[in-house]
Amino acid sequence: MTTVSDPTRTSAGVGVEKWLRMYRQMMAIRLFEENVNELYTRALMPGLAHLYIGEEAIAVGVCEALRHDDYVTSTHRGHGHCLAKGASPKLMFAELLGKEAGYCRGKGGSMHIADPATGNLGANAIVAGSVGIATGAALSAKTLKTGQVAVCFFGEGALGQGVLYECMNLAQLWKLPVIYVCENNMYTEYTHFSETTAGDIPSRAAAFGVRAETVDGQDVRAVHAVATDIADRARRGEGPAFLLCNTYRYRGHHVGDINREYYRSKKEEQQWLAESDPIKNFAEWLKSQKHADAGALSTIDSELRAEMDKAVKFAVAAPYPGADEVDQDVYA
Amino acid sequence: MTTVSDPTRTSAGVGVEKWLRMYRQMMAIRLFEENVNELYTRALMPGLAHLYIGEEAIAVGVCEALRHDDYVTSTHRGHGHCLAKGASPKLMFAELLGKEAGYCRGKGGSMHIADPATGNLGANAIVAGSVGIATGAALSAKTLKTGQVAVCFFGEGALGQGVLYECMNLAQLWKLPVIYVCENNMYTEYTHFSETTAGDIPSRAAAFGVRAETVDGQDVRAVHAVATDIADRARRGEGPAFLLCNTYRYRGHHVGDINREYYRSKKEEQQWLAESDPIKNFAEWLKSQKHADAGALSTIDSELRAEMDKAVKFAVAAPYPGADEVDQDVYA
Amino acid sequence: MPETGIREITFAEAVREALAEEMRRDSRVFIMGEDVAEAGTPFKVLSGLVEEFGTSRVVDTPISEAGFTGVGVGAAMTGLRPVVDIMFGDFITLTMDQMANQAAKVHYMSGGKWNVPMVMRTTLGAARRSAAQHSQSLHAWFSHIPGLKVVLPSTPYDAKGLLKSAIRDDNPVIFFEDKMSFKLKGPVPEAEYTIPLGVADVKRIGTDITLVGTSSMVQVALEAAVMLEQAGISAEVVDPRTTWPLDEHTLIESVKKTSRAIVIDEGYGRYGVAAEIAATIAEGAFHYLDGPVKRMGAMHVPIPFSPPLEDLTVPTGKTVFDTAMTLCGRS
Amino acid sequence: MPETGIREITFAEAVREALAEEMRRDSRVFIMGEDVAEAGTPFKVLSGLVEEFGTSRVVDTPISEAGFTGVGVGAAMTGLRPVVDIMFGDFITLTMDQMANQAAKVHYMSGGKWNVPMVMRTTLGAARRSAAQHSQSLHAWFSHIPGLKVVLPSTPYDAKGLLKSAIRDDNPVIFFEDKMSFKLKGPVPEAEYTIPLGVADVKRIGTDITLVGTSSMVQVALEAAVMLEQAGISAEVVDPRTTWPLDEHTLIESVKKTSRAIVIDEGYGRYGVAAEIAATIAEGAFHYLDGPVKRMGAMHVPIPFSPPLEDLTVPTGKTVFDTAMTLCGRS
Ligand SMILES: Cc1ncc(C[n+]2csc(CCOP(=O)(O)OP(=O)(O)O)c2C)c(N)n1
Ligand SMILES: Cc1ncc(C[n+]2csc(CCOP(=O)(O)OP(=O)(O)O)c2C)c(N)n1
Ligand SMILES: [Mg+2]
Ligand SMILES: [Mg+2]
Repeated sequence: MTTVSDPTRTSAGVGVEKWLRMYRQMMAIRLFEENVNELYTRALMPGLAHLYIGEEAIAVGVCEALRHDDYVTSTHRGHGHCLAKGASPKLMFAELLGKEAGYCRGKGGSMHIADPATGNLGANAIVAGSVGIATGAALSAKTLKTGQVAVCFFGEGALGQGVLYECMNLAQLWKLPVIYVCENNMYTEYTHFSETTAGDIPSRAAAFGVRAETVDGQDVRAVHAVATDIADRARRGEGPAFLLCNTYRYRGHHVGDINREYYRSKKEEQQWLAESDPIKNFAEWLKSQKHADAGALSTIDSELRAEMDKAVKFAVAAPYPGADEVDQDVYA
Repeated sequence: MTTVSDPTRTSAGVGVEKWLRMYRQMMAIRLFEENVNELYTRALMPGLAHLYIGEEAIAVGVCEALRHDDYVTSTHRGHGHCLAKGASPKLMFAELLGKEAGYCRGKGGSMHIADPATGNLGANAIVAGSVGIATGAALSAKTLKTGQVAVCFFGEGALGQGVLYECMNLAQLWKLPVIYVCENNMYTEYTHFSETTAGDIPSRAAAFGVRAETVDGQDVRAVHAVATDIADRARRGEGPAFLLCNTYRYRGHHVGDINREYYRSKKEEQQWLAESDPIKNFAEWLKSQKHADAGALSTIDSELRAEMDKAVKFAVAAPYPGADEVDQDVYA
Repeated sequence: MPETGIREITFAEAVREALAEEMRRDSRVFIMGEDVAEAGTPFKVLSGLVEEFGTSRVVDTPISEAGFTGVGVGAAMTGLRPVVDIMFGDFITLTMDQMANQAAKVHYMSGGKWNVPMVMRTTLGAARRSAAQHSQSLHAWFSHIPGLKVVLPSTPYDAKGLLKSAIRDDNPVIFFEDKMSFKLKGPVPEAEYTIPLGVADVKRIGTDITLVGTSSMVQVALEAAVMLEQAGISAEVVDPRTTWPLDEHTLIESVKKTSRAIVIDEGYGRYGVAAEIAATIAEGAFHYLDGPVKRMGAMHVPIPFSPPLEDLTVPTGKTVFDTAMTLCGRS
Repeated sequence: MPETGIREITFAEAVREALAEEMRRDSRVFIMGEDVAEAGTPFKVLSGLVEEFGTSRVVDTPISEAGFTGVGVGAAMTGLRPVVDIMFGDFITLTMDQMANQAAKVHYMSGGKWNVPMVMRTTLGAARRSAAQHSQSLHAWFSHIPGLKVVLPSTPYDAKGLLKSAIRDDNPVIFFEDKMSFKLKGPVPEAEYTIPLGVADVKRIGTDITLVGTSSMVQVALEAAVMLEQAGISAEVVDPRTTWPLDEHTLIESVKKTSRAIVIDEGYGRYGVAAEIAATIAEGAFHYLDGPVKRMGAMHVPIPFSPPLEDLTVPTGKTVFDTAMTLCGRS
């Protein structure tokens, strides 16, 4: 029941246009996050932010396998999922700065971006906090026969939370169209996952009868291929799936986590950066396949840079919500 | 990692005396429970009681593999576990009737019998509520190097609770001497377990690296053999185990659950009674092996009947706790 | 309050009728919980619903309170209207993250974009010899959390009208049913009606003292009122019906009239619902009070199994009567 | 209260010192939680402990709050004295069954036979721009449950002395640390001392009004007291230090003297800790009160992320001052 995805099926049926959109999306996330880091460093951003840099292939590979109206739930490390599902950087930056123009009128912040228009049920600051929500959305999709799928993104830290197993059991019993995407970036805050995770990860899902797959999370083509398979399968009513994506966060747990040597070596970091950068490797592949030349890619990069600049400026200039907002929207 | 126990190893190293003690213990549980039913029917027992009749081989097979100072935790269906671990019927009946002489001064009742003298950490009325407690007791045993093992008994309904998976993960990471005994009597209250349990039960433990075994829960010899193995293994520091015991409760979910046909057939019940009674089958085996003749067994039965009668009389006559007890022992 | 002379049904029947009517009216409404379908719950409150609505709308779950409550939250956000059944109120302990961190906050955190129109039905109340883990009244926890609404019906009439409103409400609403009230009979009209959340009900008019009772304690307050009447004291009994929203106005006005108040709630007495209501009254009717607002609740002990002990832990007509007599300077 | 002129350390250092001393004194004491070892928690409160005591006594856990809290309960029953670390107070939602149904009840349900000598350390407090799921002060929930004790230290001195008592206590004790107080400095003697649970501390003596502050709100009350002094009003600041056991006597005596009281607590204002304390004072000092007991707490909203909004949700020196002025008839 638990399988490692077959790398040969990664390219079937995907055209150049889609490959380039994936490249653009991954680069958008990268640049968005670099701007977040910059905003934080310039003390313009309140609170914390958890950067997704290094993990872009997962959000993009999965979300490009989804319909616009499919649901996603996300985590404290959520910017990548939001963007990959179609969120606007402008409204995201505004939210990160606590501005009224933000997705949540500034009330949610980095860890709670939500957007019905892109099927985003919300990022969640409770580890595994959105597992129930995603599973419930899948129940709605099945009951209302909408053909939607719900994707629940989470870090491997969520494997520690019992509610994940409760929900996988329910999802498999009821054959719900939900996909649990586990982003194993090897650390839960400052602790290596091997210290907190016994046994075999995909077997934990397979034991519930949930289809379990493992994929190289740095390879957007591989992620996309398996995500497409399991999303289609879920849509056909064949039940939930669990997708383990092996990855690495290039930066600290949050923007302020600078001295990391007590929990992971510089050498380890550098090796991932050098060998497994999902964007660099994908760009190489695009070029090797003549899908794009260096110039075309750098045009995309420049366009994105300009877009991010504009978006940051918009957010910085935007006003805070008025004081009377504070007790609005407590109840519907 | 998940194995079905080998029936040939069931008799190794167990002498006649121990076989007869097991018989006595199983019969004691059976007779205790019949008295509970009687007390309930005569409206002498407050609240509810959940009878263990039909499942005696599990408690006895497991507890006879334990040291006197090993820990157990139990459930709402807990009388069998308490007795098998050495509790006195007298003090148990007194507890069931809410009397001061009871194990918990009448404050706990049927679902909360606890007894440090027999290593009984307490029955628990929250499904899976004692999983953490048993695992914690194993942590103490390991830390304090006492050589003790902790056994956590629960019904298959507890497989729905996430805390079980959280604790199995911890136990395996820390190689704790804890044994999770799942008594699959096929029903959680009024629902067949197949409606609530996806996938494969022992695989759920094995996925965490926990040693998983499956055994015929109606065969006290088989239960005892595998329990001995995994208890010894745990004591040696080789880690936790999960033991799936397939069994059947002969009576209702609780004493008042009389009309059961809407959730299980009379035929099913009769088949289990006829073919798989753990006491009857064990008695046959004892006789076939010439470990005991019918007379010897019926002497045991009569002794137990007399003991239960006395115990019931003691409990019925015992006084209730005084009113000033009500707010004592809230804090230590 | 219902007119008299109409059909009488039990509290359990009123709950069932509310559910059935709302499920007929709105195909998005469904029930989910342990043993809710063929068994109709251990209390048999839901008997018959699965026969009418089928197992896709009356859904048995595994014993996974956190998991299926979370599923309820997600389903509510995406077009369904779940009624999540938590068999005993003691088991809400397992759902607190889903309720307090998720359900309660989704609307606000999303800037008003997502709603969670879900109901959690559960129980409260001791006195069934069920011991400490099956006897609690934990509604204070939910009442404390902004974003949640909490309903405590005390009569069949209120149960039906409030449950229908709860199901139609676009917020997470927790509906606590007193286990001992399931067999209580009372008038319930056949015609459709709803009762708005946040409106207290004066269950008995009086002039000398206000007895504020919630849920199970409304009947206790009414019993005490009868005893007080015989002693020449006229007690008003006010039932807030919902702890949030809380109808402060009705409570305060009653006490302004009577000058004396006792708040009676079956939750643990310390840091419970009665404290908030008492503090609200003490503040709002300060200049009218002839004596301190008294609070009565469950003793600050885990509920004991032993019948004579359990019976000491919960306020009774007699203990309320005694407290009222003292407060009125009559003993 | 400590003498002045002694060494000053931070609140975080005081907590760490208490733990280190108790771990040296008693080999059964150990710490368990997420990122407690090498990381010393995200707040760095435990930095250095793993170096002294090793990873078998400062134990990193998976993200399994319910599971490892339960393990703590079992370990406490069987000879160890766990200190369970829950990183943010918002995550106690996941432990409520272990705490309220297990830890709190084991002693009573077993007729006094088993004890649960365990401490849960966690945080409270907003104002860190951490949004709704990382800013709550949920101590009211635990305060409501018989069998638990709840400690709310407000100064380095109290933190150290109370934590040592909590660890030596044979009951489950929850110890809430205000995240914003970790850097607060104050005098802490080098010599060993403990502070008993259940004894309030008068943080400032006054005659005109009593400000009861808990945890983070003690400093706020002290700020308000300074402002009030300038307006000619002498405020007494009383810190209960533990919500259970609650030192009713000290609270009531203070208000009998001052005739006015405001209770300030950072939990949600509705059905919170302030309600119990206010109701207790309103009852105990009824005949001495010149005006209603006022309550101030977090607004009844999920804590918003946006800084200008978040700042509105928590009482400040200024808002307490304003409330006090009104209560004293000065505005
Ligand atoms: C229930 C809960 N416990 C603890 C935390 C604190 N916390 C925030 S992120 C984090 C680590 C999460 O690790 P992982 O799930 O692997 O995600 P990653 O940060 O690696 O993307 C922890 C422990 C939390 N937010 N929620
Ligand atoms: C957390 C929790 N949820 C629900 C219940 C109500 N309940 C009591 S026993 C039971 C069924 C348990 O089934 P199982 O674990 O298989 O044990 P069995 O009764 O079959 O021995 C349920 C749902 C409970 N006690 N605790
Ligand atoms: Mg991670
Ligand atoms: Mg069962």
